[in-house]
Amino acid sequence: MNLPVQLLWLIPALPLVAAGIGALTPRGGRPIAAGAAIAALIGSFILSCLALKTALVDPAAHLTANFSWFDLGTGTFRLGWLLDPLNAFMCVMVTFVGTLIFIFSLGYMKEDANFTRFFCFLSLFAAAMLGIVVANSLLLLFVSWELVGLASYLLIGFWFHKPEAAAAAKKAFITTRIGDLGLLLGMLWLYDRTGTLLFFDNGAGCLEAGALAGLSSATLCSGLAVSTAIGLLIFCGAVGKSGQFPLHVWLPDAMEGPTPVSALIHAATMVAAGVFLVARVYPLMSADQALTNVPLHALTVVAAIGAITALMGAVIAVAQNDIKRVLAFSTVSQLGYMMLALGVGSWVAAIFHLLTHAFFKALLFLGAGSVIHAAHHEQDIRQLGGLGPKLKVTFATFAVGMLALAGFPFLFSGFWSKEAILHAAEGWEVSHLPLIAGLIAVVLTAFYMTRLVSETFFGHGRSHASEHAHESPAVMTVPLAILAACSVLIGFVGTPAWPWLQSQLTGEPVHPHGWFEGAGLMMLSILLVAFGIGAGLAIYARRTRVTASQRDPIEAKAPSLFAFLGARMKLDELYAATVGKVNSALAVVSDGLDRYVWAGIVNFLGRLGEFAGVVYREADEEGLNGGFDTGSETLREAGKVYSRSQTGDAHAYLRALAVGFVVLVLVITLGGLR
Amino acid sequence: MNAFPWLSAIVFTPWIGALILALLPKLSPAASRGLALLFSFSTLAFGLLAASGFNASQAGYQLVEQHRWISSLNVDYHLGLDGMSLLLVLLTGIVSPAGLLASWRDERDTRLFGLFFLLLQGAALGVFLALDFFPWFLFWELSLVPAFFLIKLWGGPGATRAAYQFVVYTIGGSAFMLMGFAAIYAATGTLSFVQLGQLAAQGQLVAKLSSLSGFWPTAVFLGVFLGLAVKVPLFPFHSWLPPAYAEAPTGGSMFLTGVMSKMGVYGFLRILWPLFPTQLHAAAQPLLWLALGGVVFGAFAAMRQTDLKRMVAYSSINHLSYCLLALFAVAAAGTTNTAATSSALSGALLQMFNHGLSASALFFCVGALEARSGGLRGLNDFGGARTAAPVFAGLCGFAMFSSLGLPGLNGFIGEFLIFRGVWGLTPWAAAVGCLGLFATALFLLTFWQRVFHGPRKGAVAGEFADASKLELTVLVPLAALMLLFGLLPQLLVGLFNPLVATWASHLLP
Amino acid sequence: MNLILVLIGGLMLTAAAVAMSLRNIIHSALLLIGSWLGVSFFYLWAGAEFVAFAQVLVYVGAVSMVVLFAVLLTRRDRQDVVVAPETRTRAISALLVGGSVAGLLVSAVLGTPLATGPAETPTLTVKDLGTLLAGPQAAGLLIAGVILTVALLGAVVLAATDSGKEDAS
Amino acid sequence: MTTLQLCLVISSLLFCIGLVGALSRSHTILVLLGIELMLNAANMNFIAFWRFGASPTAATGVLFAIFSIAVAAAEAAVGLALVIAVYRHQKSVRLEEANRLKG
Repeated sequence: MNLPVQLLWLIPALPLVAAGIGALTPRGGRPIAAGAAIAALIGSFILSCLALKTALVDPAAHLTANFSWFDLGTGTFRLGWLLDPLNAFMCVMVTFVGTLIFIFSLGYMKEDANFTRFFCFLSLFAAAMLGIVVANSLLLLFVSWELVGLASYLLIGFWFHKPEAAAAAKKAFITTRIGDLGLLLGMLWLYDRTGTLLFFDNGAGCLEAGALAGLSSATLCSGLAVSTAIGLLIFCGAVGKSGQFPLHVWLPDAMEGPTPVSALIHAATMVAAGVFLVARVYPLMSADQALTNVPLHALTVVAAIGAITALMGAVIAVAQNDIKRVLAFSTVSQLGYMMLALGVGSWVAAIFHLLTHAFFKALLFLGAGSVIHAAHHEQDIRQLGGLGPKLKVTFATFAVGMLALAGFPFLFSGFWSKEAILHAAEGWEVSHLPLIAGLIAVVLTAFYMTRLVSETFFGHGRSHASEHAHESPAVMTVPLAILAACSVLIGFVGTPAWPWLQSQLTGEPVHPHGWFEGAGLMMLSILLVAFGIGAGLAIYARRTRVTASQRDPIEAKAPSLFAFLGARMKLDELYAATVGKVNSALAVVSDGLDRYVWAGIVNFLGRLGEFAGVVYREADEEGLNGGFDTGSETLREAGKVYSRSQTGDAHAYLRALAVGFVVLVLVITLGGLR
Repeated sequence: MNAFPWLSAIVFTPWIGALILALLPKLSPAASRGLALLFSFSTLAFGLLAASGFNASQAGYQLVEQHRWISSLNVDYHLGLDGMSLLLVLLTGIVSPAGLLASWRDERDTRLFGLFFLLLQGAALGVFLALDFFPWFLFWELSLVPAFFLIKLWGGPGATRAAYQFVVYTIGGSAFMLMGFAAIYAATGTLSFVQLGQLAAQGQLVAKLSSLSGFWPTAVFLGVFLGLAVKVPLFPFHSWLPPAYAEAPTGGSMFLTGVMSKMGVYGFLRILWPLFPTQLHAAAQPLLWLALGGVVFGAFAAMRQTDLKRMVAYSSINHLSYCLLALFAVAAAGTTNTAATSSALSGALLQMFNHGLSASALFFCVGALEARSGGLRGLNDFGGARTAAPVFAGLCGFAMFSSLGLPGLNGFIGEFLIFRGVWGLTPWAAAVGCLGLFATALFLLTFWQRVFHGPRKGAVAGEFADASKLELTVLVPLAALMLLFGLLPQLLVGLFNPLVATWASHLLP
Repeated sequence: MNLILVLIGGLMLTAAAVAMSLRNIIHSALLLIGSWLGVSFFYLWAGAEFVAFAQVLVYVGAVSMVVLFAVLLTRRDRQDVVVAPETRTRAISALLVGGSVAGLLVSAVLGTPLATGPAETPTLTVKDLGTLLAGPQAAGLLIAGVILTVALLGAVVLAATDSGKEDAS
Repeated sequence: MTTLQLCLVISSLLFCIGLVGALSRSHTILVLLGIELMLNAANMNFIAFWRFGASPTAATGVLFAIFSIAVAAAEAAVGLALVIAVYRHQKSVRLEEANRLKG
């Protein structure tokens, strides 16, 4: 059974309906809201599988269903759905991981008063995310993109009564919106140049050869190809959403949301949307590759940003003490990997890593959620410890996730996808710096994950919470087990020996290369992983922490560096001191201009009018604050002099009238004025 | 042509209501409220009837009523409906009853309030439908009187000053406009927008004005421009707006922002642009800067406000400046890019409608907060209101996100089309304008965070009721409309698209 | 012919001048009635009978009565109708101003060559006037009617004693 | 001196008597009466011009005089009502004391 592309909209529509149901369900209707959400997502999952089947019939084809949204002048504005292997895989991943996280949330959020609202928001998020995936129009993608931002805002701020959560939600929305403005501008430019925002439209779409040729042949005054500029603007959106340097600051704060949210949004799916976006518009991003006379290729920037992010995230993660923040920075780092892969030209590797990462990072976050749930909402790893024996299932699955993330060789999915990226980076002709950054990040990743696991699960409980921890219920552990299994298995669809995923994504057969091609790099990275894990075990597992207040071994060696990393390289402070200041300065200036200058000018003009006799007193009073005190005083004095002649004596008026008449007549007759 | 004078019915039914209220001085408050609401609803009913009889594929005026009025002055009573008018009539029909409902609980002289409100509504409708300057200007000026009294008598502590400021500025502006039209009449002998438009299209209007004296075309253009710019308001002629909006009663603020501010934009599109295309083209570059100033300064100034009503007022300046940005970009560029032009104009029209919905909903929400806190509406007087009133918070969120331009709600598509058009015509203006989008998000989210999130404090600490039935009656339909027009903009675009297409194709180079 | 005019004029002017200089208002008012009668004689002499009757009715009949009522209503005791003598400066300045205006007007009248029409008295019957007022001048008539009505109402409103205030004072 | 000029001189003198009265007297009623005299003088001019003017058939002067008398009546009524109102308020009929409109 296949899913025709015309019915593709059902995939996002089902969760959307569930969100509507959730919104209208009163607080008591927990089973209705949760049931609707989970059932809808399972339905979407089934449809996604059918869609994948449809897409794989001819992997090279882009199936589209376009429709008119509204009339625009003489034409119409069109939107559409798209089905190709890229988004079919994404759909399956999002719905599958999403379903498991929804189920996990049943247990995790059991006690929350706003349970129904939570599922409403989760469904809204899923709908928007699926909307991004199936859109065949950059505008539709942007719409869903912003709705994802909204859902993320609502979910991060789910415990909005906590000021930190409310602030984090706002920060996430604003930071991503900065990137989105770039995306918006890129979209406007693209639309203006190509006259369409449909990706594929039987040869007329903006990602098809005709449009791209026009875009890459035109250049700006700086010598940049137009396609490069548009690509970079669109990439801004991805930078914001995917937590890339320098807009990554919102992602760690987003951990204020409930843990399933962190798992779903800030690990598995939403942050991957940026990577998906770049992969989706990859023809546009790479349109300038053939040009040799341009100063900059769009993908070079992508690779650079990706490499910086991968390294930075890994470095900062080493010095974090909050279990979720470690994972958050590891997410930043892994997303950097994906961007790196896109930048060096292998979007397939990026998508492969995106898929595997979604599984094991969701696993890790849910595992962390299980730990937090068990330890009565204690998130500081210094306060935890010794949880291994108490939370057997959680520990086992968390370990699987950790090994996958660290890239433990052969068995785990993370290894294969990371190898694919490093392999692609090695093959990049422009520079080997991304490869070096990636390799350093490999060591660090292995190291900080080992540190995390050692601190959390080994040794002795260091607080009341960790000593009295108990295993989570089955509704939470079963999803963990499923995700763990997937984290292992999913890697095998894209090994160098059997690159099925790669060939399906590109739509052309990829020849498996032999074991020894690239084996040197593989050996190197295996060694690095081993070194990282070994170092982590040596430092943290051999002598486990005894008390919560004990200093971290690295902190003891290099306190200022550790503090600097712990404060996330002070980037937030930097932004507060620059962007924040500029913003508030602009606001002060605008307000001041408004209060004093504009009002002053208009009041001044108003006062000129008054002098001619228009509503004297009212406007005079209001002018006093205008900074034109002197002017108004003068005018007021003039008015007083004038008003002195208004004696109120009727005789005087009459006399003045008569004298005036005589004088006038005399002037006219004697003066000869006729 | 339909024999029944639909348009006169639209304009004068509210006035009949006002007359009835005036003639029944002994009417109880409840009855006068009900009566006012009934007559206020007539606009929506007649508007929908007119829309059902409206041939949307046609660009010209429909349901035209033309009668000789003052033959010695060559003045006609001339009403006509095109897509733009219909859009604004429907907007008036939606916002006015909502505005009346917003002041439903105000016990101060209910009968008089309804009376003034209906007068104001009828005058605004007259402005949107009149096709001859004489009746148009009458309606235009008549709208000031009830607005003045609504602000002065039912407003806050600073209302008297705000009301005088409002009236003095607007009358000051329209005096110049009247002067301009006097000159036009002296030169051409007609005041009909249609005939003047034809003259202008043939280039004869300017020629005739020049025959009076060389400086008249520019002087008249500036006069008319000033009258309209004060009304919109265009930065920097806006300084009357924040106090007026802030001091007016909630219903008055809703009407002022939802409908009256549209009168200015409507004037720009209906009068200034068709009559003075060359002058507007020549002046468009500096005007673009002014519109951008409104976009950016409005948003940033809103960020600094601690009074919620003032904040929404500044955001109105920001949103209306987008409309003018689109128009000025079109005027600056001429016909170079038809697709961008029609996009910008469609966007401006949509933005007018959408801003009317979302800004009046925001004012309603602020008014509801004010009612709960006993008159407080400072940014820092609240906290954690979402805990206390989740439904109310959700509906406010609708209004806020719509105003912020969230895709999927109505605000987005207008702004997108404006930016798309402006980008195609003058890219730098679109790039600068993005700053305004960013700042809007920033201050609206700050508002939301301070008032609704965090622990309960300030006015929310005590008893704080969730949305009442009355509030639901207003907010739920508004929210539903926001969602509807966000998802199906064709419902609105279909009304005016032929008009936009004609505009775009008939532009002077 | 001109002799009659001079007589009428002399009578009228004298009455007016004396009326304006008397200290007793009642006497002034009575003398003014004489002056107004003189004006109506002038109208009769000029052949405008209808205007003359109107002048008698309105001024001699109505306005003088109103004046007397006003005088009686605004005095506190019997002596109050005799007003205090005016200050010298005011009288002198009034005479100066009035005299200069008079000089100006008279010299202007005498110095201007005025076109004159036929010498015979034009015939204008009341019927002619009625036709004119009901026909071409109907608007004027209506407006005058409205003004009179409004003035009547206004006068009543102004002069009506507010019972509450009356008690207070 | 033609008859017309004589009429005009008489009316001018009447006007000036009224003016002097209005200017010199402080009793409000007398001021009003002075003004009435001035109005009468104007009416005399209308009639004089009608009678001796270029086109007596037009009857404009007569009509004007009639309207003027009507308006004068209205003026007298309102003026005297004002005098009474002011008197009630201030207990005085002296014009100098009714100067509340002083700026």
